[in-house]
Amino acid sequence: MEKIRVKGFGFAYQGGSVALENINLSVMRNEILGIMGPAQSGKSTLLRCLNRMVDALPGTSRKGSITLDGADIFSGEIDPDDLRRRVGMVFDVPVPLPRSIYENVAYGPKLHGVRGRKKLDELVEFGLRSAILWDEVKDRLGTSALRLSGGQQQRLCIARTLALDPEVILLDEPCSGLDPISTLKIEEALSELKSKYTIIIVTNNTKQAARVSDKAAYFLMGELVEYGRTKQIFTVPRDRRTDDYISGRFG
Amino acid sequence: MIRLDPALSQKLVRWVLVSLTALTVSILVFIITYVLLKGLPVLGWEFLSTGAVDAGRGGGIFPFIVSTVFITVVALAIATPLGVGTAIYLTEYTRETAATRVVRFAAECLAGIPSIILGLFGFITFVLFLKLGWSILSGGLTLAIMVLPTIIRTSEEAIIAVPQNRRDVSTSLGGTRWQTVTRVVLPGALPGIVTGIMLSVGRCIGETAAVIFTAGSALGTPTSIFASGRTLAVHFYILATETDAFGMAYGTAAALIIAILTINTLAYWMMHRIMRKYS
Amino acid sequence: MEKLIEKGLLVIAYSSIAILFIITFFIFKEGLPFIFREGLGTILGGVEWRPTKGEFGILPMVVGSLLVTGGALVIGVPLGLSCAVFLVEFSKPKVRRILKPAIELLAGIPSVVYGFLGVILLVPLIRVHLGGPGLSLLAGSIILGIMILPTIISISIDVLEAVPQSYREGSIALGATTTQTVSMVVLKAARSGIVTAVILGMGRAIGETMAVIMVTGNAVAFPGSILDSIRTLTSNIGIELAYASGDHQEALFATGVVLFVMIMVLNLVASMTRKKRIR
Amino acid sequence: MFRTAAILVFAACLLSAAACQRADPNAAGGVMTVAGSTSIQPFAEMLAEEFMAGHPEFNINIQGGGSSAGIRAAQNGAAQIGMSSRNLKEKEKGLHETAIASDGIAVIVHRDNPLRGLSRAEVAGIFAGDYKSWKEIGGEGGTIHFVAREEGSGTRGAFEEMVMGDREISLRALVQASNGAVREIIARDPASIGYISLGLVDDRVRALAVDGAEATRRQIMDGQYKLSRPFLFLSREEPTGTAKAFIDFIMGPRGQELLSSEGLIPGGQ
Repeated sequence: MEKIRVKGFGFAYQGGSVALENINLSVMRNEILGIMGPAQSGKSTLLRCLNRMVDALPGTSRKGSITLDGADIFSGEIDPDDLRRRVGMVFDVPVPLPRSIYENVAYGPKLHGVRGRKKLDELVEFGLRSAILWDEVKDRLGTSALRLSGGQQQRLCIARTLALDPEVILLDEPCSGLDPISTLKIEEALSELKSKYTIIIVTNNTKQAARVSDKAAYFLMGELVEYGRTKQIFTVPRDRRTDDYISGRFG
Repeated sequence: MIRLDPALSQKLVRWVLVSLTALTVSILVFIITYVLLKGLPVLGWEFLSTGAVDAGRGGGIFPFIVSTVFITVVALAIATPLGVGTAIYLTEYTRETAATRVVRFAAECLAGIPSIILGLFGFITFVLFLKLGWSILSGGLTLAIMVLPTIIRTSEEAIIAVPQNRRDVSTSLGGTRWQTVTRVVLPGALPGIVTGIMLSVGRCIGETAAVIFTAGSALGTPTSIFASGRTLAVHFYILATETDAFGMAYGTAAALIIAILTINTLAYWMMHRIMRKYS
Repeated sequence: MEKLIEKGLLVIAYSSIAILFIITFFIFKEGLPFIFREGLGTILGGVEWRPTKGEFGILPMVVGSLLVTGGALVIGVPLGLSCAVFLVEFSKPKVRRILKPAIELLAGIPSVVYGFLGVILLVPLIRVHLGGPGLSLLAGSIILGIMILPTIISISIDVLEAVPQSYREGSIALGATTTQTVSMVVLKAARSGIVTAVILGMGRAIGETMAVIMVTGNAVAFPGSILDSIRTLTSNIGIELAYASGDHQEALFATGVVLFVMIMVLNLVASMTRKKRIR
Repeated sequence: MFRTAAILVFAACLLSAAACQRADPNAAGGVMTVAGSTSIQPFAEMLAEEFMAGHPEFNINIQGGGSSAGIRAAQNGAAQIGMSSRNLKEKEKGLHETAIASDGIAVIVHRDNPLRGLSRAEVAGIFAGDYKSWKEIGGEGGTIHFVAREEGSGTRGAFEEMVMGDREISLRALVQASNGAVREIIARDPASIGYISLGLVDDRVRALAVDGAEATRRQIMDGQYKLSRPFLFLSREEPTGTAKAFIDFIMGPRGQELLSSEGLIPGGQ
């Protein structure tokens, strides 16, 4: 079943610099889409369009449409704050808020009016367990999140997103600053999460895309060069530029 | 013209700079130590806790401490929400446009207006036009205008220093702009904002020209914000110019200086800590 | 709700413009009709100030303000700049780390305290050793010169620190001494910033009231020497506002208008030099 | 445009709301304001201090502002009692007046100045700037530093009326904004001369004899020393309540004794 459909989508920043041009792709429910591409290829821009984080920027323009469960996310009937609850996001560098571990995970639910210690406790535990962090931190939920290691912080960020029980999770190069073991733990978490959520992960690590994603897309300079099943892209890419990139000849 | 040997001129310049610096620093150190040495012996519990006798030539400064605290509280109760609100609007709710530049320029101009002009304004507007009379309220309103630019500027700097990605996190979790401001931005900016407020407290305590024409110089302890009150600085000015009660004057000056230096030192200490945290 | 908050913040932000506007409005409303009635020429060009007898010349006060501010700069700028140059270019960083905040703290000492020490210590010194009444242009210049030191030093230090280290290294690599580097490279690069520091110091000096009232003697005449008494625009308001009524009060507001315009021009220049520097 | 207007209206509302909440000073138990002449102010403060010590149920608030402001405050009711240290002009008449005391104006010099007296014309000459040096009027020392009160002050007004006549005080005069400030300058500068309330003269300055009459209360009461003026308490109507109690106290034996001990001439005489 189709969760997200991007149709003829284009996006330009202030001053008319085009970041995305005529993008067409769709993501099924419980599927992981891996988006690859070099810096400035527009992959992060697409991610930030999917939950309307670009709203805050001045002077942007866009074409085409993005639908979530068939509803245009840019139309008036969708409230951006509600959209962001449904479409969670994890950033490239872990950004724990300067609060306790507990408060970090409970932050989202509290924003949306969840009250009551018991309910919050449940959500925090659920988030941390889903992000495979619970066992490491369950005895020190009250300590500052800033004391966690980089990998733990990133999983905390995932837990924070999950505590809102979103439908889609966007991850923007979530492992870019992490060591291999932490990366592995996050990938492990992702494959478990797939059963419940739709996931889009931006990565410039082609191997990671190959490992975790069901579908893959390759972006270059705002253009969607190739899009298809991960297996197909990594074995028989149709475009030579994709081939160059995944075989490391890019540049 | 004689050409000096570079090594010699280096020595000469260094010597001149050292002596000028020494002069500058010793002038400033002298001012504080002189006032404290003369004033501290007067500054006892008795002096702090009793009212003035014989128009200030005897007794203590208790009513003036009360007036000073009242006026400062009124000033900041008005200036803090206005100043922090303005800073939030300028940093979080708009982008740099002609309108925000006008607001900033207005704040800058406001900062440059001499306090006597503010006194003149407060006198004609609050005391006469609004018929508030010489009162704690008139004085507090005038001082609020005086410290508003300081609070706007320090709050703006503190808010800007909060890392952008924290705002992104809050937004990405579905937080509205106001939720993001209250739960992420303001807690992060709080030490900076408090620093600005403390510096403003220092200015309120030390101000004379803006207060003397708006709050008056009544000797008693003010009982409401509509009563006139004499602040420490005004009391000191009157003692210093109109009497020979130098002991009382030095005592009052010492109280003023100790209060202001303590508050400002705390403010700078906090600012230093914030700067270290972010750099 | 969110919209409401945004509107509220907008109102708050624009109220700071409104305050500036209201201040300007009230001061001009009281002062301008009088200026039109008497003629700008007779006020600005007149040398007789007898407001209870219908003579409203403020030229001596304009001159007094300019002279005492000039005097303050003559004393404050060399001292302050030397101090800043020494601390940034010649001293150990540790010395600077202690002295800079200490000097900035002194900006918080109330102006009445400076004025009092001027009256008690400086004025008798001038009277006994140099002659005249002691209450003089010289006393005013010295006290104001000291008062603007913290402003000038602190901004100059910031400006000098902002000069890229590579400039200094480049100069020293060519065999220049520290002195030559400072005078030919660093000060040149920091020039517009130092101008800003001086203008801000000037703003503080021209706007100061209480300390000036205490030490300058307040005679409304052109001084024949630096030992003669002067009156500034600010003192004129400060001394006479309490008693003035009718035309006299309006004349004081006219004085305020003149002072206000002078300060605004100064602000404009300061903000222009600052912008130029950023560019 | 609309936006600016809305903001101004908002600001105005805030301010007027604040104004409306102002306590009514005429209400029972409220604060009574006495405002006006700064020459009378220190004495009024002292009297109020003493009065309230005996009657803690009253609350009196003394303000300066000058004689003219005091007269206006009494006329428009901004103060229950206005204080004036000069006689009312024709167009100011119509207020209820109580002369609580009269005050001499003393021409003072430094304690060490050997000069003992001057004629009124000489004093006028000094303040008009005719004499440069003390020697020119039979004194000792160099340049004369003469200190006047500022324009608008009651003391200056009285001095101009009684001493200067139609001459003008020179613009070269040093100017101070209170009698106390003038005294402090004279007390420190041996070459200076000024004029203040007789009541504020202390042993650091010397009051000169004018036209041969010593500046003492005796001489004023006898009509020999001519430089004197009344201290008036003014009210719109016959004083009642707190105002009446305060004035009664001042005019009673204790009040008059206090004024007398401060160097003033009691109002009853």
